[in-house]
Amino acid sequence: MTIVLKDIVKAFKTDVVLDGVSLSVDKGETLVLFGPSGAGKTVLLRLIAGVVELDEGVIEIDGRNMDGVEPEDRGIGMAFQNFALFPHMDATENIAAPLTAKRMGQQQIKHTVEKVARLLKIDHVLHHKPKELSNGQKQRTALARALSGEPHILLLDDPLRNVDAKLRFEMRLELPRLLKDQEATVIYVTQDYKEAMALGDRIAVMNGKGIQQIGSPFDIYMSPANVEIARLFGDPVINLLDVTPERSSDGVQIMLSGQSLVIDDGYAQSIGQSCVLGIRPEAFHFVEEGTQGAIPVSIETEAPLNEKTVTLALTKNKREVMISRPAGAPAPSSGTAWIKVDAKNIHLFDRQSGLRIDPLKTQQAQGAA
Amino acid sequence: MSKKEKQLAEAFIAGKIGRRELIKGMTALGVTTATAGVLVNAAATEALAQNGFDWKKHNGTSIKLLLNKHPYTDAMIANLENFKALTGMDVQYDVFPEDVYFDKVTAALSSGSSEYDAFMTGAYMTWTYGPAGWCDDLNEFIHDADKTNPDYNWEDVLEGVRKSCAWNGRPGGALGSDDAKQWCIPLAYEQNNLTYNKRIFDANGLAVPTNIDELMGTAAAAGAAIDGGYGIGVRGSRSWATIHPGFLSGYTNFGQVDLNVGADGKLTAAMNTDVSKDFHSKWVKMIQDSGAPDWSTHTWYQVGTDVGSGKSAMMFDADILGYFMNGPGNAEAGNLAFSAFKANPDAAAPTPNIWIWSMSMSSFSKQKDATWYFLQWVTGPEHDLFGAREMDLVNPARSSVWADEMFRNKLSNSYPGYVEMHDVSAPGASIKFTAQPLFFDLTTEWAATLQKMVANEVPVDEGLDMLAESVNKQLNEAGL
Amino acid sequence: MESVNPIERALRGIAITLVILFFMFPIFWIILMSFQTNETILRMPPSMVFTPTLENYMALITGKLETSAGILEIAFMKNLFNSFFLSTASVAIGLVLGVPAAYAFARLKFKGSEDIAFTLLSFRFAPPLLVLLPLTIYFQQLGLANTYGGLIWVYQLIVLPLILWIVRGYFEDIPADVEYAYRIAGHSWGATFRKIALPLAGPGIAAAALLAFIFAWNNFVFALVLASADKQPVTVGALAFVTASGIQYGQIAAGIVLSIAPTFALALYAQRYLVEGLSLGAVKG
Amino acid sequence: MSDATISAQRPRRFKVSRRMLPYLLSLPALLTCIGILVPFVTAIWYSLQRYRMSQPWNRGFNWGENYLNFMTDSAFWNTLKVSMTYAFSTVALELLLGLGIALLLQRRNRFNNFVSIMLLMPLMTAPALASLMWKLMTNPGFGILSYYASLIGLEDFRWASDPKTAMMTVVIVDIWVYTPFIMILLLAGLRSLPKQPFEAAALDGVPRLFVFWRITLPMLTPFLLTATLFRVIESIQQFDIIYAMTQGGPGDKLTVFQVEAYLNFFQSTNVGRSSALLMILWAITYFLSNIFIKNWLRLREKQRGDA
Repeated sequence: MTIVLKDIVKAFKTDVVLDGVSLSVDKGETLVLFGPSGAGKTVLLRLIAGVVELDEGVIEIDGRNMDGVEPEDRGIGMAFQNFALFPHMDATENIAAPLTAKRMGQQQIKHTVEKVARLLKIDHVLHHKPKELSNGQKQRTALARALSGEPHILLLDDPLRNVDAKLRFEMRLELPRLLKDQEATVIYVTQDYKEAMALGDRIAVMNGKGIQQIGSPFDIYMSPANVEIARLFGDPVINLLDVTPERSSDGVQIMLSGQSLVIDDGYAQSIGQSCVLGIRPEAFHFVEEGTQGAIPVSIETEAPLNEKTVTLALTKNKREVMISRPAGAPAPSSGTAWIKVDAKNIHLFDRQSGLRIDPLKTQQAQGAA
Repeated sequence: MSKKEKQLAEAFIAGKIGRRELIKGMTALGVTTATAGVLVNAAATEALAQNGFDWKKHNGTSIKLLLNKHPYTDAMIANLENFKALTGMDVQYDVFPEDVYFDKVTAALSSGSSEYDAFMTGAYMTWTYGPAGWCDDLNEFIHDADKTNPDYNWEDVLEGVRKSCAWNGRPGGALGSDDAKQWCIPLAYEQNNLTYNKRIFDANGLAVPTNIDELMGTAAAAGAAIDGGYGIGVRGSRSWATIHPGFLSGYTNFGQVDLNVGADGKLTAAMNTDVSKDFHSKWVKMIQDSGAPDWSTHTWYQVGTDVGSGKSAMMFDADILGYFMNGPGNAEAGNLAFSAFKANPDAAAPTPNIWIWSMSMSSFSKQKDATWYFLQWVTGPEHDLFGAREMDLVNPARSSVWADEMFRNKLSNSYPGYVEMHDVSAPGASIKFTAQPLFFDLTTEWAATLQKMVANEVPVDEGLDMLAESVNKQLNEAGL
Repeated sequence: MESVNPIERALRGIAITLVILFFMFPIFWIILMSFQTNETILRMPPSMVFTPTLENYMALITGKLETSAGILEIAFMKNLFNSFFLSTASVAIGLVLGVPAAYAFARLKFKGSEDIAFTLLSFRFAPPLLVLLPLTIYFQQLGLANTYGGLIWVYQLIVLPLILWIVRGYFEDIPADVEYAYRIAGHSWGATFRKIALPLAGPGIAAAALLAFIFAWNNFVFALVLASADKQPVTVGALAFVTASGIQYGQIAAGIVLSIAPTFALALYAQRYLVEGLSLGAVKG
Repeated sequence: MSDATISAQRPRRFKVSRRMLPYLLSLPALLTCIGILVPFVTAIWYSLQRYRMSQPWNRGFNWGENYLNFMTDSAFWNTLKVSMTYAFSTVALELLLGLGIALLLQRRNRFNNFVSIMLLMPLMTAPALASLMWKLMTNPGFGILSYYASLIGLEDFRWASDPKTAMMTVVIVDIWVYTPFIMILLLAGLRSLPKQPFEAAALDGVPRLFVFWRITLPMLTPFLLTATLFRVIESIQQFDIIYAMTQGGPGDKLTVFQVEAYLNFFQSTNVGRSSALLMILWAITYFLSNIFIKNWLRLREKQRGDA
């Protein structure tokens, strides 16, 4: 089942939430809608589900215009962020809802429910009402309900948002396999970039009424379309420093704490302009004092974060930078240290517009301006 | 009825046996007194059936009545089987409590409902119903020999009562004038006189008052004598009903009227004369000194209940209320006595204003001829006599019934002085109001003014001047 | 809210006693009165000591009222039946009409929905007499005068806005997602309404129905103006004890007791809906 | 959405039903009420006429004259004053009392639940019958309240019969009948409030009076508004209690709108004045209810927004 959205516009009263959103999802693909809250992800999902009406635009599922097609006729399974379990039905009845709609026989319903419940490890609480379920169990019940009807399209609205960290971690591992097994086209909404990276075949980043970037997790991480996206992906957050590229004898350079960092010639377009330099914490690495181009920083504090360790340090100009390294890698833990960055691993953004400056697309960008 | 019962009843009608024998005989047959009365009347009805009138003309027709909950209604219902037997007609009825009865009548008639063919009413109400086109002039029936049975004897109905039910529809037009329309026919009527508690009077050496000043004095003395009670009961609720009984009877006795009718037919208020002010002052003072503490909510039934339970020493209200309160079930049963009353020491005779429960025919009835059969029967001499003798149809509206010895004896035995009181005041008894369409507005306002006077919210003279001014304004606005 | 302070406890106790006294005493007194004859009722000073009699209730139930003037027929039981029938039927129809409409206003925001909802509610604000008086004429013309059907229709004036207003609040409090979830699972709008919205708003509907029943039962003026004697409810019927031969205080009291009893029994039976059910957020948990 | 996209695809049926559904659902209720609206229009028409049923020959349009007459009609101003006094004193007292009782019974326990149900009894008593009860109790002859009043030295306390105490008496009856209504609404409201703010306040040792004013009361506002709305409207249209107690007397002390209009219609058969009075009453209630409902809806939206 493919899903195609064309020029979707949706406003609530005067508040425009989606303004000209277009998107297509291929059969069997998992597309993650990623973005901060209020970006319209949930609304978009509901438009596809048919429970909210479009103002303008077209939604097609498998080439069929969904205009006027009721939610129950769209062949969709959906899991809600707040679970939206039926409070007066027990878990079995909740999970069976898509099956009763298909007028399946009692035996078959029972069988299917149990199968899905086992898969999601909730077969021991099937007779509990939602009130009696833990958050994790509720989440799994909601997921089971979305899956039980074996829909061709699965809409998952941040299903892990309201569960604790441990469970979220587990589910992040489990879900991709589960979704693959379903062979369904999946749209998955999340605010968690790791979830997005882990689950998405592609990620659509939504922010401010529309989609800002669509691409594979790798693309998004490596070439964020703007400062915002760069900030949203990555933990710890990308280091952002105000810079103005200048011409140097070797081409284009940026001055960092008095040290010159020579960058790609493609950035020549930005010489003299106010830019934001983005350096991911892992792009920094500690070097010996006196290394060519090394920047002195004073180390403030250090925090181990599972598989990596993050150091917070201050530059000469009292700007904070974060440096991350694989856990266990040796590094100075106090005093002054020296760090260096590989010029290939930097991102440069226009300070005014926040847009990424792509060294490979110089001509086009200039042409557009 | 069994053959034996029938024979007894027929013998009684024919005058072969007396009432005592009849009741003895009936009791021997296991029949109660009230039932005996119905049986007797069945015999009387049979006599009626043979007077040559085509009683069966409307055989099979069904009519429906709207009735007020009242002993008169009970009498009517008790005798209904005889009417059905006589005519072969069926009679349905709705009975409503008096608190809401007239509102119900207004609701039914103003909507043009043909549900009810005839209804009970007072004469005052027909001043609205007649001009509004809700009830018919019954003269057309009364004087049509084809429609009315020969024994009906219209002239037998007491003249004052009969004429009080007839009005030509002109505001201020005299009741019972030659061009008057008979909007309703009396069932029975009430005169307003004194009912007093003889036990209390005797115990305290009180004499029966004979004028308004004595009334005030006696009421005060009696009030002081009764522990937790009061001297005199009169009505006081914010309603026309407060004006029409004792109050208006006394007021009229001083030669006062409610409205003046000018030569041009224009009506003007007449209640702010000096004589009226004097009477009002006395009346108000009497209530303040010795009336019921909650006088301003008193309608007839509080007035009656209180005298019946010994809470008050007397009342100046409907005589039949005294009659009922003297009956069994009341604490003071048998202790009440009756006296005609003239408020004005200089007046020749009492001038009781009267209330007349009567029957009207709905203009919306679809079977007026059949309805008239019922009306002439229920207001006819036989039913009147039955009601008077056997039920509580006091005071009957027919002179022939008042002449009936059995009725007079029944009254005199149980209610000494009642017949005498009636005979004294009956000649002066009639409706004392000026017939006009604003009757209820003006009397309600009058009652409200009395309430204010009693509560000392306004002095009597000032109150009456204001009332007169307001009445004139309303009359003027209504084009009267 | 934990009050340990003994003075406060005492004050609360006194307050609650006073409240109970004020609200319960009249009922208590009227019940006592219903077991007395006129004679003992009219005693002064009033006394609580008397020989109870069932006379008043017997008279009401058998419909035979013994007075000095003989036996009077009273139709109290018929009145009671009328009250019961009119209230029940009105509420039933009110629910059938009102609940779907309440759902539409709550869930399916549509053009003019607020205006229509307000209009419906504003019927509750029309003075009853304003509508009632002209209505007598129309009922006459339509042949609805003095029919149960006509009365039940007019009773909607009391019942419908109340149901709409309360039930609407309940529907609004059901998370929309719960209903969406059911629809997406493949169920039609109708099934969702039946299987999700109705059960979840159940307590609210019960509370609204109960309140509507009470208001219908307590109505006085509609039937008074529009119906003939055989359709009158107890509120009008109780006035019938005032007769020319005296007020039957004991019977009035018994009549009042009998007329409160059914609504009260209903309230007792459905109490959890009344107290818990009226809380507008009950379904959120 | 453009027409082209609709007609290009299959299910037009759904489109129609989805748009029509809410109308279809609310239509029966609306029609039922509109049927009752017809007489309302008739009443407007009547109110513009000189129309007294006992003088059919005088009937005719006088347009606004019935209304204009009110300007100089002291009886009308009295009616307005009495109605307002009655409405505001009953609602204010009932709110205070109802809130007080609800707070007393707030905790869920067997005793409180029992008491709250028992307190509903007056609400189950038809106002017309309740008035009858109170009339019996305040009867100066054998009424228990009159007796108690005399015991505390009020020998001659006349309750509804005395112009000075008539208003107080009917207000007491109204309070007796309707306070339970407010109590039950507020009790339901109190018990449905979220517990966290209160627990937090208790932990922080916030004074209880402060908690009441700053947390309880604001959160209870929607319930207070609903209760007030229904009560204000009913109380300004009071009929049953006053009519049964005093028929508007003593004097004109209690001639509230509906009583005055009722008497105008049924006793004076003055349909024109009666209708005009009721129209004014309707305008007042419409105005008041508008204020309440607008506020209520706004509050509701706000709370929803917060949630």
